[in-house]
Amino acid sequence: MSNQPNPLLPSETRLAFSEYDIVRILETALLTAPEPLALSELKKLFEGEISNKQLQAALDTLRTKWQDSGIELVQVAGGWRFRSKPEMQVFLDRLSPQKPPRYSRAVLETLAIIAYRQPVTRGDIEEIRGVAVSSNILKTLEARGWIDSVGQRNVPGRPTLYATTERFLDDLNLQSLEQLPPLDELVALTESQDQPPPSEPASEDTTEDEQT
Amino acid sequence: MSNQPNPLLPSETRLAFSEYDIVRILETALLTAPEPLALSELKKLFEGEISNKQLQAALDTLRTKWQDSGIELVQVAGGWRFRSKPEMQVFLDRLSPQKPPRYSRAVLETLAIIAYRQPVTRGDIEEIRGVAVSSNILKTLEARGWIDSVGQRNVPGRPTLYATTERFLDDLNLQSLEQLPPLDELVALTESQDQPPPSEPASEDTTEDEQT
Amino acid sequence: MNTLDEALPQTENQPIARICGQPLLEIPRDLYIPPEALEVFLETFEGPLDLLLYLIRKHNLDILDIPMAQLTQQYMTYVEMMRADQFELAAEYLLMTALLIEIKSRTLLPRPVTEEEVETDPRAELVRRLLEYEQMKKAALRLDVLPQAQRDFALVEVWIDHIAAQPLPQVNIDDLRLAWLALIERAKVNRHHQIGHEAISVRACMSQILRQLQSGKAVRFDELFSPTVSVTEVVAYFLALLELAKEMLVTIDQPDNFAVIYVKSAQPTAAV
Repeated sequence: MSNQPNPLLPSETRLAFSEYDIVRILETALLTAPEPLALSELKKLFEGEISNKQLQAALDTLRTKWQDSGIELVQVAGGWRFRSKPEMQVFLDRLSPQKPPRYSRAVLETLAIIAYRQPVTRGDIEEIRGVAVSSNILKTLEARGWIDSVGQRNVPGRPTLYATTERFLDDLNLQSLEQLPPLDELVALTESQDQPPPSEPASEDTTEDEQT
Repeated sequence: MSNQPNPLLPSETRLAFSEYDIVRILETALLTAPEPLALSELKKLFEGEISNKQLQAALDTLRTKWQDSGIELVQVAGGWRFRSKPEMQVFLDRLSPQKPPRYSRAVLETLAIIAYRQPVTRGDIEEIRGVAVSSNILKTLEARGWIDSVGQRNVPGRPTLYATTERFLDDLNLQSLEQLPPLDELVALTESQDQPPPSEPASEDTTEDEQT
Repeated sequence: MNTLDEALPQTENQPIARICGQPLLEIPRDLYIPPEALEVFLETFEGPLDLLLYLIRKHNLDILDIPMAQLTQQYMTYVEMMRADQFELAAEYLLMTALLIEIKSRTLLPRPVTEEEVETDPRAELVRRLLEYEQMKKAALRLDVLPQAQRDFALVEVWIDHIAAQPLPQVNIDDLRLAWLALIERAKVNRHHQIGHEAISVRACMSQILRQLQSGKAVRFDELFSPTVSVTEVVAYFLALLELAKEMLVTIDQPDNFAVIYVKSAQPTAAV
């Protein structure tokens, strides 16, 4: 039923793909892929019969093609993928009124510590938060695919080291950890007591700003 | 950060959705929905502020818009959904390469016999292969549209005569049966090349046989 | 950028709890907390550091120069109240009490004037922890604001119609060649059966003719030959016809000399 010669497949004569076909194939692959597709994977679509330049040009074409629609082509840590624009969410929410639950502060703080201080052990997290970290919190984040264990610290008890995953970046539409919101600078604390720190205006700033 | 008035949302004045917005919202919802969307659900996107006629027109527009691409808008039992066109499968498979299925040796030999000796009965095939031919093998080849029965031999039992079809030629990219490698050549090839009886692979094969 | 009200986790208009049906919009300004609210209050904080930060920010204390007496007293008031109401208090809160008292007592001690080394402020470690915690607390809020897949945007995943496009095994000429070679090998080994060197075209024509005769009706001999075929094909068709007759697959009739020749399938009716 589908065994006619496929006009899209270059024949044995190894015709190059036309730009039109490249865009069409890329588009289909990106629209159907369950995960972001890295450039190396996109090249597989053409069995290598495509240059990086052609690929990049086609991606640009695709991005432009979609820019006025409700979905957009974005680059995240795992590669390229389509997503709906956030402004469309209000409509999509009408289809499935139950929104995913918001994470508790405990989960969010744990996630932040892992994201910014990785790799960290549970002990490290507890030290920063000042309270015990329930294993439910870590399980929640692991189940979401946002953190995983990347090894064990070489100390007694060999505690597990956690780090964020590529999926975490992908789900936040980020390409790398550098794109996370920057941390507030910690003021120079311990030296501060004797001489006023050289970074006085800065430290003043921080303290002032926090007041409510 | 996302509390600007959304230009897509009709304001309190209850402006109707423009056709452009309807298409845009429908497209986004259909591309992101994990399941087909029924008309009643599609209406929910607009909180009822859309007539059936408008909806149908927008779906027609969408279908036309996509018809030349690698995916298509189709109506299935559960409603409307986008899906990849079958002709794109060959590319998508390159991303998650499953081994292409292969016919067993039994199927291939049966096919070869039918191709070269047609029209032949099952008995003919068994005589040449030296083993029984399961009806599954013949059914597999018939289901593929590569062989069919062209009559019955006028002997007791009136066994069915099988021949290859035009489809078989098409699928193998042949214009006619003459383009199959000539038998003489094959026989000459085997006669010249070997003396050591290659009984081993052959006998091995007959046991593995009949799966399809 | 730092204008967020960090002291409390809740957004302004969202009640942190309902007590006797009344929404509790913020932690009470003074230290008095209705007992019903205490548990809620406790749950509002993520731990002693969080509570301390709240107290510091709430009372405009300088985090780099914490008045230990004041802070310790306030902290202990909360903790004592909670204990009095027999809430199960996380051990961390009590531990923090001990730490605060220790720091306070150390700050009260007279500083050894002759000390050569600069003595570190006993509060330094607490301040470091408070700042570090605050830093992460804010980072968590900012992370939560980032658009998130499934919550703030959807991912596109168009259905792949695997069933319609189910891959079928591919066969090429080489497969057939190899299959045939294997057969020949076996034939040579098993018996000295000679596989005929028959021209394929004749066999193909035999199939073709049988198809044409499948209806069971007699077909005019000349109709079996398409007018466009080449001479060799005509020969092949003729040989095929003879072969079919020999194999008793067709009957050939010619009612009279030079009359039209009819070919008919030898089978009653080809109801296959």
